[in-house]
Amino acid sequence: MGESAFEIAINCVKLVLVFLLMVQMVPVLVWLERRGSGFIQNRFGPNRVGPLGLMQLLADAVKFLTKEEFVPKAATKLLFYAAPVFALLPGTLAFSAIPMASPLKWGEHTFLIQGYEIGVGIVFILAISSLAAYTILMAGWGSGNKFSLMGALRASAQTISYELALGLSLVGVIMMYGTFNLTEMIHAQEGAMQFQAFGFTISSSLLPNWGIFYQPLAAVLFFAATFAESNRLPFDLAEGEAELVAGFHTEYGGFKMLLFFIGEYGHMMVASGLMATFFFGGYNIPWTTTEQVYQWALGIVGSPDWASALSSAVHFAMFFAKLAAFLWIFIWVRWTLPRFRYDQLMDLGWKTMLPWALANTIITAVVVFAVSQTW
Amino acid sequence: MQSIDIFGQIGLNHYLILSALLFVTGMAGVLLRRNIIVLLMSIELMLNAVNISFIAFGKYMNQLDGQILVFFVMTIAAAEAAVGLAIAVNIFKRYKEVNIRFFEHLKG
Amino acid sequence: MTADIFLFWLLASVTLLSGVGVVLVSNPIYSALCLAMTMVGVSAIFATLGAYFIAGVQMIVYAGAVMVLFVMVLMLFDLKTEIATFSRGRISGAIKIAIVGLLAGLIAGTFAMTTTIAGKPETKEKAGHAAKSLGELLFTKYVFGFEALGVLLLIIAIGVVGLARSKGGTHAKH
Amino acid sequence: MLLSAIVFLPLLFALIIALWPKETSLRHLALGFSLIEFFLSLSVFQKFDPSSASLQLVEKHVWIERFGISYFMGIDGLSLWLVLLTTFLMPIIILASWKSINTRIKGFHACLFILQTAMLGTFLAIDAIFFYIFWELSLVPMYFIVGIWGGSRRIYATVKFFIYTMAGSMLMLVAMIYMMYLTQEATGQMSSNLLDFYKLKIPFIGGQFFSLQTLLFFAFALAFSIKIPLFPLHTWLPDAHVEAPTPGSVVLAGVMLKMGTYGFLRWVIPLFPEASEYWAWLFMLIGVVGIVYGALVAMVQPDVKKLVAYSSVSHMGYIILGLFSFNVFGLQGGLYQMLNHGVSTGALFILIGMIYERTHSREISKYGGLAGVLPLFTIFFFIVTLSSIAVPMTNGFVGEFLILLGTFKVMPVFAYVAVLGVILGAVYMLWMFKRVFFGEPGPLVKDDHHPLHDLNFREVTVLVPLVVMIFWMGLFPNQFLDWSKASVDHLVQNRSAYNLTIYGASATPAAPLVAEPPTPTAEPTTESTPMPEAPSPTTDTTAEPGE
Amino acid sequence: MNHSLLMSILILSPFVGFLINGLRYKKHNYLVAGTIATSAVFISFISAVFLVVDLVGLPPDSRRIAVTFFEWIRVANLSVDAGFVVDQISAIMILIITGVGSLIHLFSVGYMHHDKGVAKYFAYLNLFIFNMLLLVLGDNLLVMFVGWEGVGLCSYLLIGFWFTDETKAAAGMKAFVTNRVGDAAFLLGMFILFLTFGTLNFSELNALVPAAAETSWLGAITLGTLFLFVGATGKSAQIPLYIWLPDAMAGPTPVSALIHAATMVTAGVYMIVRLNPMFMMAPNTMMIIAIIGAATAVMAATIGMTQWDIKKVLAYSTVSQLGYMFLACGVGAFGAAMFHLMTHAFFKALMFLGSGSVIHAMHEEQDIRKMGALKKYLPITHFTFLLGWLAIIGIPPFSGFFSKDEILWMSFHSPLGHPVLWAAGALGATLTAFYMTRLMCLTFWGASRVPKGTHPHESPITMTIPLVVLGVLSVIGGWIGIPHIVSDFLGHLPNVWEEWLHPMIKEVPNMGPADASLEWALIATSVGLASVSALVAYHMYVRKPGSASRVADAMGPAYKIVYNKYFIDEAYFAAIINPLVKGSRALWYYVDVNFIDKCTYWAADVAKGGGALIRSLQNGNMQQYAMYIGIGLVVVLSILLMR
Repeated sequence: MGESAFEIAINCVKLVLVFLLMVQMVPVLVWLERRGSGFIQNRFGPNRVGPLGLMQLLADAVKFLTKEEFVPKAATKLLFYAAPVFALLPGTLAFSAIPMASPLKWGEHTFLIQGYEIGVGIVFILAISSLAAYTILMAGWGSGNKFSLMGALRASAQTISYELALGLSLVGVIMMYGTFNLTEMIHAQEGAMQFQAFGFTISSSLLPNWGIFYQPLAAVLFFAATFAESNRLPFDLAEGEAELVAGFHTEYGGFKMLLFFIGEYGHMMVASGLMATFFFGGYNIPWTTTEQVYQWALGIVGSPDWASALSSAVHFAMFFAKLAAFLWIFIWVRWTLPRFRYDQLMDLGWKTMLPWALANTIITAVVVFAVSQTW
Repeated sequence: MQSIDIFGQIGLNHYLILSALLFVTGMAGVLLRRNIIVLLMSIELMLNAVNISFIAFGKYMNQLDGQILVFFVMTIAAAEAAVGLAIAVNIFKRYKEVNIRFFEHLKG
Repeated sequence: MTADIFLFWLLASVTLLSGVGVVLVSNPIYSALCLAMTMVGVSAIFATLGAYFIAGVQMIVYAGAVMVLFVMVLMLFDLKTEIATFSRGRISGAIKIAIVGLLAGLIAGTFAMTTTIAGKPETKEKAGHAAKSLGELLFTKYVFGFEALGVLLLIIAIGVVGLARSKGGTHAKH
Repeated sequence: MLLSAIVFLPLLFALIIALWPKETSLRHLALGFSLIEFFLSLSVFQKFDPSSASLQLVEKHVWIERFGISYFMGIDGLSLWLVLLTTFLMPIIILASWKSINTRIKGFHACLFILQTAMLGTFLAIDAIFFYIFWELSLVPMYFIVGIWGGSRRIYATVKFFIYTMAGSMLMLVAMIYMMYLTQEATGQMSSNLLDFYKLKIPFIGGQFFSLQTLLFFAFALAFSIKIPLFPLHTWLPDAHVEAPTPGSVVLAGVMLKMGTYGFLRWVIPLFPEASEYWAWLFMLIGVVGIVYGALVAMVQPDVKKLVAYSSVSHMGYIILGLFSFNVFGLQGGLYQMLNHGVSTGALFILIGMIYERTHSREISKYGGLAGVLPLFTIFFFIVTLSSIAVPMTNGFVGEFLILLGTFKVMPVFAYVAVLGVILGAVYMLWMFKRVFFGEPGPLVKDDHHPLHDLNFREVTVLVPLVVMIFWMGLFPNQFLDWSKASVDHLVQNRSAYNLTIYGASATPAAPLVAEPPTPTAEPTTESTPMPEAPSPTTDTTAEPGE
Repeated sequence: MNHSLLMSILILSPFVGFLINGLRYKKHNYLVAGTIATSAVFISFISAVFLVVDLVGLPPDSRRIAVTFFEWIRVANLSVDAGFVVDQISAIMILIITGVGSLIHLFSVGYMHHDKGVAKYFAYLNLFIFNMLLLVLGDNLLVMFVGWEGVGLCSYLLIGFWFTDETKAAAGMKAFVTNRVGDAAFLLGMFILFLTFGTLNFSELNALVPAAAETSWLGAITLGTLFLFVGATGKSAQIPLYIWLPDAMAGPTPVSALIHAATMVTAGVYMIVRLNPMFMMAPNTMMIIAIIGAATAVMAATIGMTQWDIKKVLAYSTVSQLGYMFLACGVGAFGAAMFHLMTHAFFKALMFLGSGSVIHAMHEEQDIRKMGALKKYLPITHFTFLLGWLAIIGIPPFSGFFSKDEILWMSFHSPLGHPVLWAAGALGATLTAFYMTRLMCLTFWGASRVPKGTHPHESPITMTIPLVVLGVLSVIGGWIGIPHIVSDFLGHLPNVWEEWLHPMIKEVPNMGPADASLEWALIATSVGLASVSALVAYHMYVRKPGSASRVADAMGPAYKIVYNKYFIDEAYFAAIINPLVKGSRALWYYVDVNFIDKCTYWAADVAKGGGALIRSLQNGNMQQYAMYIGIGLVVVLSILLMR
């Protein structure tokens, strides 16, 4: 947690900041989604309140907050209330573990631009996000509504199923980088493509040294699995309107509903962040290394402290760009692909993605081992 | 017997006692509860208690073997839970009953 | 009182309380959730003991998978508060409680009265490093157990599928 | 290699038969195999040296080194004829079951061959554990033979048989393991080798039952007594025989019972000389009681097969009587009687099987006047009956005479009682013969709808070798006795400190033993004195057993 | 000619006949089978004659032709050869066996020609001759025992020849089993002798006999010989094992003639004579033999007086005569025993064949009450039967007189004898005369009681020839052994018999000088008694036919007892056989099924019950199991901590 009271304080502040960042991203994303859907569906979307309908966010927030607190008679009150609160946790905790920029070195202090650094970052993130299933179950069962329960069961089954593919697709990445630590992974993706094989160093300036070039299959699988994890289209079986009204949050409204929203978008953000981190160089600017950016910043501001701050800011911007791109893909996909049937979903998870992920793992293991040998 | 600051100093014994208490709690569940699923859960609880011991010993004896064993225990626990739940589900589907005593009727 | 000590007492009490909750709460769903809480607590205890990887795995496997399964099953059964939480039988119940109590007393008493076996280790390994050496140990010294567990899991997977599948399978052709 | 081939070839045959695709040619194949096995076993004669008492054609390989368990086979005069009896009976059995076994032919023949391996292994194994494996293995096929192809109460019978035998074997196993432990104490290297067991000097205390040698002795003796079976332990035999199919009865009576007597000869008597001498009276008493009791009970049986089964009890009593007389007459007679019983009781069971195939009944009272309808069958049955009641010139007489002579020499009182068996044997066999073959034709015999057919060519072929053996063994017993003479002489003379050498390993010291002229006075006193055995009174010329 | 070849022919010729007839028993008719069988025995007879001629050519002290074919059994010091010896004793026997045997075979051709199984019959008969030859020729006890059992076996087969009749089959079995009792004793005797002397060879045994007589009852020789004698009582139908012989008459009559009169039943006598030095050294045994012999002679004769079956009368007569032979043996008159054996073979075979002829004529009728006055129908049979009658009642100079008188004299005179024995013998002779005369009267003389429809006729020539030959022998057979005093009286006729047998017979020690006048007196007494008794019988049955039944009525219960053969059969059944069968059933039912099996069931039940007890703990209540584990844990932990 840190060595001194100062660092602890900074870290606490950081955690709050990350949380706030996430929460504040949500209205923007909602707006983006609505506008984007309008764009995709060749209609306008919200455009009355404020410029480009931006004020719609505020209006929505007010509406959410002022809605009636409603508890169904059959509901289990404790769970009904607890569920949305817990819904916030996984996304937030996981997102906090993703490094968003190069560390800021100020004097003798080093500030990581992330909630906290964890040695076994991937494991931690997976662990935390796996808790999301509880939220859904608690909400579904606690509502005392059979549609909710059905939706919850579907959702949680889906989550658990795809967690396998998700985890397994990452094993290849982990093997390749040889670490659980996200920062080290990002570090490994600096600059242009360059890798060691059979004792030779192979490099290419055409491509950035991104993970996706080494693990394309893993990237595809991971990305697909995150869709399922976050219960978004085309995998939003849990809330298929035609069948289940609105799934586990049928009975929710108002502020509690908002919390679920935040949780879902938090998931999206975690997924996007991880995508960027694992396969697209994280906060790194393509073809450059952190050191290069730092040198460049040093050239501009002179002082190492400020140079570090500048490079962090640049990296942060880069990370956010990547994050936004993936978030947009999430939205894009939502409004372009149709929904799967539940059995197709399960088939895809268990019979397609899991075997491919396994194959990827094995192939990666063999290749990594073979490549590390020198003849 | 030397006097030890029980609260101010955390040692292996603390973890072990925690483990023991957790284990006994799980055992109480196994012994007393009627619901087969709660029983299974109590077993998980006991396994977890044991895991704490393993990790604590591993830590205090500076070995990783404890962690390996925890790894194994977890695998087996997961397997056991899966099988146990599958059986419970099957029986529940057929008899609508989760009472452990009801399972006696399955004996040959 | 340092953070470590505080953390231990905090986590220990959380774990123990939720553990007791598992046994005492009459609604099995609350029991399950209590257990999930216990799992998280245990995971945290692992983390305080430096076993980060195991802690993560504990979360993924127990809290994330096993307990979810439990909760799912319980919800599927839609079990509300039970009519009779505990098994019948006064005498056997008394014996059981006595056993539990005795055992707790015996074990805890024993540990309490013995002095610590080993002092705190000096070296503090890096978490990632620990995971690596864990892997090495797993694939060298414990490779047989590891493989055996793999086989066990395969068998279990097949067995559970066999048990759980309804007649004709999920895609029954009507 | 010869012995291994003899023992394990049937196993291979069983495998081939189990995999053989065509049911129709199965019997021919099995018959061919059994004949191959028989001729192979005949080749033992070529390599066997009858003048030597030592183990011959030895095969020894380390098997489980840590416990000193070895793959150890050898043959000597004691086991030679039993091996040949086994291989001789097998083609006959297969030919005899040609028509009577109609279901699961494949399994049946496979069982028979496995059984053959087990029995041969029992006779040839010289290592305790190795022996035990074969001993127990023999139960399994027999269990199935009785349990699958047997009569109406077959399950009861087969379970009874199995549990009875198993119960005894367990004690034997314990004793064997204890003896292995003793070898470790004595030599430092654990060994289950019988030759090492022979070298053990197990302390014996006369009056005490709970002394080491006595306990070990009884552990072994119980297992073998159940197998034989001796008087109070015999009740599994009638049931098993009655329920077993004909081939099963033949194997059971012909060979499997001999495993017990062979066990006494090979294991009990040489391993525990003092105890067996001290308790000889008990076993002779049991033998005598068995002779008389078996004969009496046989007399009143309503079922032919049961009658023959009880007659087996009686005959086995003779054998045990002979073995425990500890002189050349008794031992040679006992050994000879084993062969006789195998041939003649086997033939009796085959004959009963043949008539059972025709009438589907074994009830004596339903027969009568069979001699007029089936003359050929009657002739064969009569000849075999004569052998069974030990009429001179048949094989039975030689064995019985030698046994009674040997017994008389040691304990005349037992011989006086045992000759009652000679009388009663005639009574029950001839009474049965009279009731079945003579008199007015019974209800089964004069059944006009199903006229009985006399023996066909196959059945005559089955019986002729047996009848030939009956007379051959009766007229020229020397041709048989000579092969076992050296071994039996060796056993009698060195009983108190028995050892066996491996043929050719250290040939010189063993030779004078055999050459020594057998004089009656040179044999150890057979008075059952509880005194601990003094250094052997015989001139033990093998100063050091050959390593 | 080569002795071993001759011996082989002698022994094997009947065996070959047996094989030929036996293997083709369905094909041969009575003529073929009879020819084969008779010629087989006749060939034997010829070779026997050759052998005896050779034997006679040898010097008296080494008259012995021994042939050893192979070593039969050799175990340790037991070495038994398949060896055969022709000496003075066996020479007589082989001549009787093959001679009388061939005559009876010849007779059988006629007698059995109706029968379906005639080839089988001849096969058995040949087998019997073979076994009988083994018995008499064997040079050791074991080979003798082979023949001994073999003849018993053939006797069994031939008695039960008409096996469809239950009683006949039963009679065969009775014969075999009774013989077996004797055989068992014979075995014991053999064991004792072998273990005492280390050999079973006759000549060696006789040479090894100690010089001094054994006085103890439990001495080896006494016991051994006693057991052998028990064996002999079985084979030779003496008290207590004679019961089978009357029943044995169920067989074809020629069989009775051959086996149950002439040859087999004399085997016991032959055996004792063979071992006479041994028996001589066991005076106790000798005493027993004499007593048994005398008792049998008298008792059988009394029964014979009351029987109505022609063959039964002859059978009891045979038993009685065999008693005389044993009496002779018992008093040490082995020569006389052999002599009587031979003459008895002649006249009893003759009478049996004669009765066979009668039965044949009467169409299988055996009851003499339904006969009478057959003289005119069966002249040859009557005449030959008459000769036999005269011989058996001891009228000089018929053969029976000489042999019987020798026995009576010796039983009085020998140191081993006793006046009581003589008296018994004389009584027996008197009774013999009575019942034999009764038989003659009722069968051939007096009034005819033949039922209507029966037309007796004289037998064919194959049957009469043997009768005639035997009739002649019955007359002259005794002349070779004329007693000293008689021969002195007649002018020193040689006693060929005594000279011939002398080297083989051990003299009775301390034999006093013969008192001629006493001997004459005794002869006169016995002959006189016999004549009187014959006349009485003639009077009772021919002159006053009703008187016999009156006498019988007057005798009352005594007659009943005798008529029912002293209830011996019934006594045996009541005392031995029924208890044995009942006891066996009880053994089977109570010991085997209800005790031993119950014990095993009990053991199984204990295991099962224990299992059930423990099973009740395993009631499926998983939590209870867990509780047990917990209890165990607490206990173990407590124990660990307490220490």
